[in-house]
Amino acid sequence: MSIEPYSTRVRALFDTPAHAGGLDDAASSSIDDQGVRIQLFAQVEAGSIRGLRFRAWGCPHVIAAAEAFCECYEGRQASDLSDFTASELMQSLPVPIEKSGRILVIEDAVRSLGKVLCGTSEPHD
Amino acid sequence: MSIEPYSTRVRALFDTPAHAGGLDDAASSSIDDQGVRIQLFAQVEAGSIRGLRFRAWGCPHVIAAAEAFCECYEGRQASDLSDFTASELMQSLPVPIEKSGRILVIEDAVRSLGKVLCGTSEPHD
Amino acid sequence: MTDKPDLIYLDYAATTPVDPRVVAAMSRLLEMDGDFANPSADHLAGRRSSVHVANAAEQLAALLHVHPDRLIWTSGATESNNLAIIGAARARQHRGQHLITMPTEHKAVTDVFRALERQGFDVTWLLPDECGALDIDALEAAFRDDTQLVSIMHVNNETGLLQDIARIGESCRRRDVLLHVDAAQSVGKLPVDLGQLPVDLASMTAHKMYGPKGIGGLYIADRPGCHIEPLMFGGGQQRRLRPGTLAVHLIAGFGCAAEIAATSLAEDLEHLTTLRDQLWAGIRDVPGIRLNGDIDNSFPGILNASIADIEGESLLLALEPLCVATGSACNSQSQEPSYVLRALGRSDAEAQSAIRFSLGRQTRSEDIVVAVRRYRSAVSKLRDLAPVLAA
Amino acid sequence: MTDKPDLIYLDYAATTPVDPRVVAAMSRLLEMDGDFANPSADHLAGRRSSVHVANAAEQLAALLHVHPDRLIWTSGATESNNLAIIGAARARQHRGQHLITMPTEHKAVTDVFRALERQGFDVTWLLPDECGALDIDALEAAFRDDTQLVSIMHVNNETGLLQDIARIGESCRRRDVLLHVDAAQSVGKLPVDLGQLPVDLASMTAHKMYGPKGIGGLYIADRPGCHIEPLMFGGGQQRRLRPGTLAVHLIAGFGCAAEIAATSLAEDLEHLTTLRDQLWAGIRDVPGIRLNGDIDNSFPGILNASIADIEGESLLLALEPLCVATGSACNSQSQEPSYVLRALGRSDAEAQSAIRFSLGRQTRSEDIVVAVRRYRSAVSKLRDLAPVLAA
Ligand SMILES: Cc1ncc(COP(=O)(O)O)c(C=O)c1O
Ligand SMILES: Cc1ncc(COP(=O)(O)O)c(C=O)c1O
Repeated sequence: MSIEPYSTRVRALFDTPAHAGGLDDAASSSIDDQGVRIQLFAQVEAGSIRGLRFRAWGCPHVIAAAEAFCECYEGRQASDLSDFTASELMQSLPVPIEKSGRILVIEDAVRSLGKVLCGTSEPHD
Repeated sequence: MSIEPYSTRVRALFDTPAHAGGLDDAASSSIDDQGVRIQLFAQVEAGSIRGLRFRAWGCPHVIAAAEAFCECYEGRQASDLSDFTASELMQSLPVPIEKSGRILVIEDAVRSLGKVLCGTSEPHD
Repeated sequence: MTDKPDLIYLDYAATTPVDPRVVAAMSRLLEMDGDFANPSADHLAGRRSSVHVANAAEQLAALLHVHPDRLIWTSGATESNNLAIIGAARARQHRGQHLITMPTEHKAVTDVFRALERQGFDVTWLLPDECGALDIDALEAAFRDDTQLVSIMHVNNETGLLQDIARIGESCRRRDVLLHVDAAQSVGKLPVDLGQLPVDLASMTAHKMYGPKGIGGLYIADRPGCHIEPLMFGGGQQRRLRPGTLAVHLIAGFGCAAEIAATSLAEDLEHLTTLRDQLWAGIRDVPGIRLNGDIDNSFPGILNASIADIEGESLLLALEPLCVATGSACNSQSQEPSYVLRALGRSDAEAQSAIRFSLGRQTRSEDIVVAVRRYRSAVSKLRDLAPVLAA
Repeated sequence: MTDKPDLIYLDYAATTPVDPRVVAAMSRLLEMDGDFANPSADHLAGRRSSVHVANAAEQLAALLHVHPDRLIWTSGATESNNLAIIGAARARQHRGQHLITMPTEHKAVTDVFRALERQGFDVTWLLPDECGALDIDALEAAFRDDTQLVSIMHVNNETGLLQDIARIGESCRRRDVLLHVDAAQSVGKLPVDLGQLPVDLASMTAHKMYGPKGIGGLYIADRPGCHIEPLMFGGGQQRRLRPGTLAVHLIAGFGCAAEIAATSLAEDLEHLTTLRDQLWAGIRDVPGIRLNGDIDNSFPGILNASIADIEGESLLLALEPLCVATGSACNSQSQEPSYVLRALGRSDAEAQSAIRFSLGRQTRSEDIVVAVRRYRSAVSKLRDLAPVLAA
């Protein structure tokens, strides 16, 4: 029986989501699925992500995960976004296994943002 | 719900039955019925009961009732014995109603003692 | 887990803290120097224990205006409900197998009726109006020749809504149908005069009225046809209706809680009404808020409101350190939206955003101030976080 | 009822006083400043409560050498017995309806089997030998193709007799029959290693092991075919097997009592054996006395002896201030001679004169000295009072 449903990290990210909000003149992606709504905004300069913001509607793990993603990828290369996987957030926050579906929605939003930024079309493999 | 099954008087009579025991050269009666065994002994002088004793096997109410009977009738006229009724003991001790049968056994023993003392035969009425 | 940084407990409908006087009464009945013995035992110590049981029955009976012999001790309202409903259904099944209840009852009623359905009983589920109230005409229309039992709760545990037990009971009596009332949320909190009300069976529990958990009561009216079969078998305790060693300290605790309730009920109600009104005044203008229930026909200790476009779990976390419920405490471990609110016609989204504030004797006006502030800020925080509906 | 002039409590088999450490553990879980909240609630206070429930399950599981998930909380051994026996009989009735038990079980077992007989189950009642033990060959002979459940108690509550649960369980396992053990009188008092014993269901209760009344446990082995149906329906608590708000303080009290038992069991047993031997040495030469049970194969906390030609109720009163039992506490309010002793072949007279001395942690050698003196003087007083058999 897991008595405390939220780790200290999840609580902190949920309480003060420093990257919450929108960004003007930014690339963005947005997904509404599985009762979760996610919007991501990125400003990129010379291939590097200068600003990363999110808006989210969902349970505390979704909000914390979106914040954690922004915290982690702000300042990195836009091309790194394709490395992002939901499972790294699932483990580091952590997120309980029954909520994986919701975190995959974030993964989708990140992928879609990556594509917008890199201007690539869906790879067909 | 009667919480205390024995009145103070029943307890006292049971604890120190001053009239317990036998008597030599005495009239006696004895009854064994309904799981109760009673023996009564009486020494009578000039129609008056000088000594009254009992032996009993039974529940505390039976023992207390036998003692109460002896206490009450010692010193009285032998002819008074015919006045004795179980119901006076039932009320004065008191004895719970479901035990009336046992006290009636004492009544029978007293009647039978009375008959022995007065030499009368069973009245036919 | 000893430090509790300013938790604000607003979940009195789930369970209440035990009144210190109740704690004191119980603590004398536990150890060697107290009356801990088995009250069925034929010795001095046992008889001393049994005095406490008899006293407690008097205390609870006085609160309910009934004879102490009409009360059975159980382990709580769940057991009382099961015993009353299954017990009466079985005792009367030779007469008929039709039963009536509502989908807005507590799980400890609805799940019992579902079990009876599986056993071949025929249950009519009467739908509530959008506040949760029973339409008496619908009840009248539902009666059949083989109807044996109606079960309707007094105060709804999620919304606080009050049913009109007197009228429901009159309808039942006219047809010689038994009425069971789950009074877990009303006994000790509202006047419940079972000497007057046409109620045959009533369930109650100590832990919702400042008594201990693990002890409940079932009232069984002294009327022809009002019989139940036991659920459990064992020693001859409680006229064979509910065997098991009587839990003297819990029974005494329940009795003490009942006595306290009898004297403080009016004052408690006034206190709760003031606080509830303060709370509702503080949040009713939040955009998108919607009251669940009917504030004019409710036990004032419960206020339940849904809020548009807010995710319930995040709302609950954002409300900390308020301790409030999203659904009935008894089924909150499941993540399903409240079936009670769904039955009142709320959408899944409305139901899952519902917050039940439930207030009690120890709730202070300052707590309500904090609750209002927290609620408003949680809602605006989550709204700020949410995507602007563009997609 | 506060002054207790030198009562000597020798009725530990009926119920025990609560250990002061258990009282302390419980008292922290009652009031506003303690963890009183509903452990199913989704808020901070609820989660704090749930920690105590989880801890208690660990404590009881450690005493029994099982996984905490295998334990269900009930209101006592009566409920555990009912849930186990009715629950298993119903869950397996499609396979067969034959059940086996003994007439010397506690009423909370025999009355359950009688109820199942009325519902169409077929029960074989195996007779004990004159000490109360089950003959394993008789058990072997009683098995049928449709046998589903055997219920045999570990320690008999009237005589202290120990059944050979290991051998009984092996026989059951060979035939894929479930074994339920009423361990109300053994858990916490004798080593009960449910990790090793071939037992499928075991009932226990806190109030026989220095815990509070009103809380019991049921162990359910994790084996194919070992399933039970619930007796009660309600919130989803305890995997739907036993609904109702968890009584946090009672559960924590039971857990604490289990932890204390685990550490003091060996010492307790030595203490009880010494006292029991002292008692028996002091009264065994009273003319007409006869031990009920088997002193060499017993839990030492119980000594039961009949005495020729003495009326039981008078004996009990003459023994005051000793608090002892004439039959099982659970049925002592009826005046019938013990059915357990009758099943061992005792006459009505022998059965009704039987006294059960049951000793516990707080019994002292001085108490035994008084008990011996009282017993001897009560017997001789009543013999002196009795008519000389002349008539
Ligand atoms: C209306 C209602 N009925 C029954 C119950 C169950 O009560 P208990 O927890 O005492 O079994 C509750 C509370 O949980 C309730 O609110
Ligand atoms: C062997 C046995 N089983 C069951 C019980 C019933 O236990 P409880 O009082 O906890 O229901 C008792 C004691 O009363 C007992 O001695």
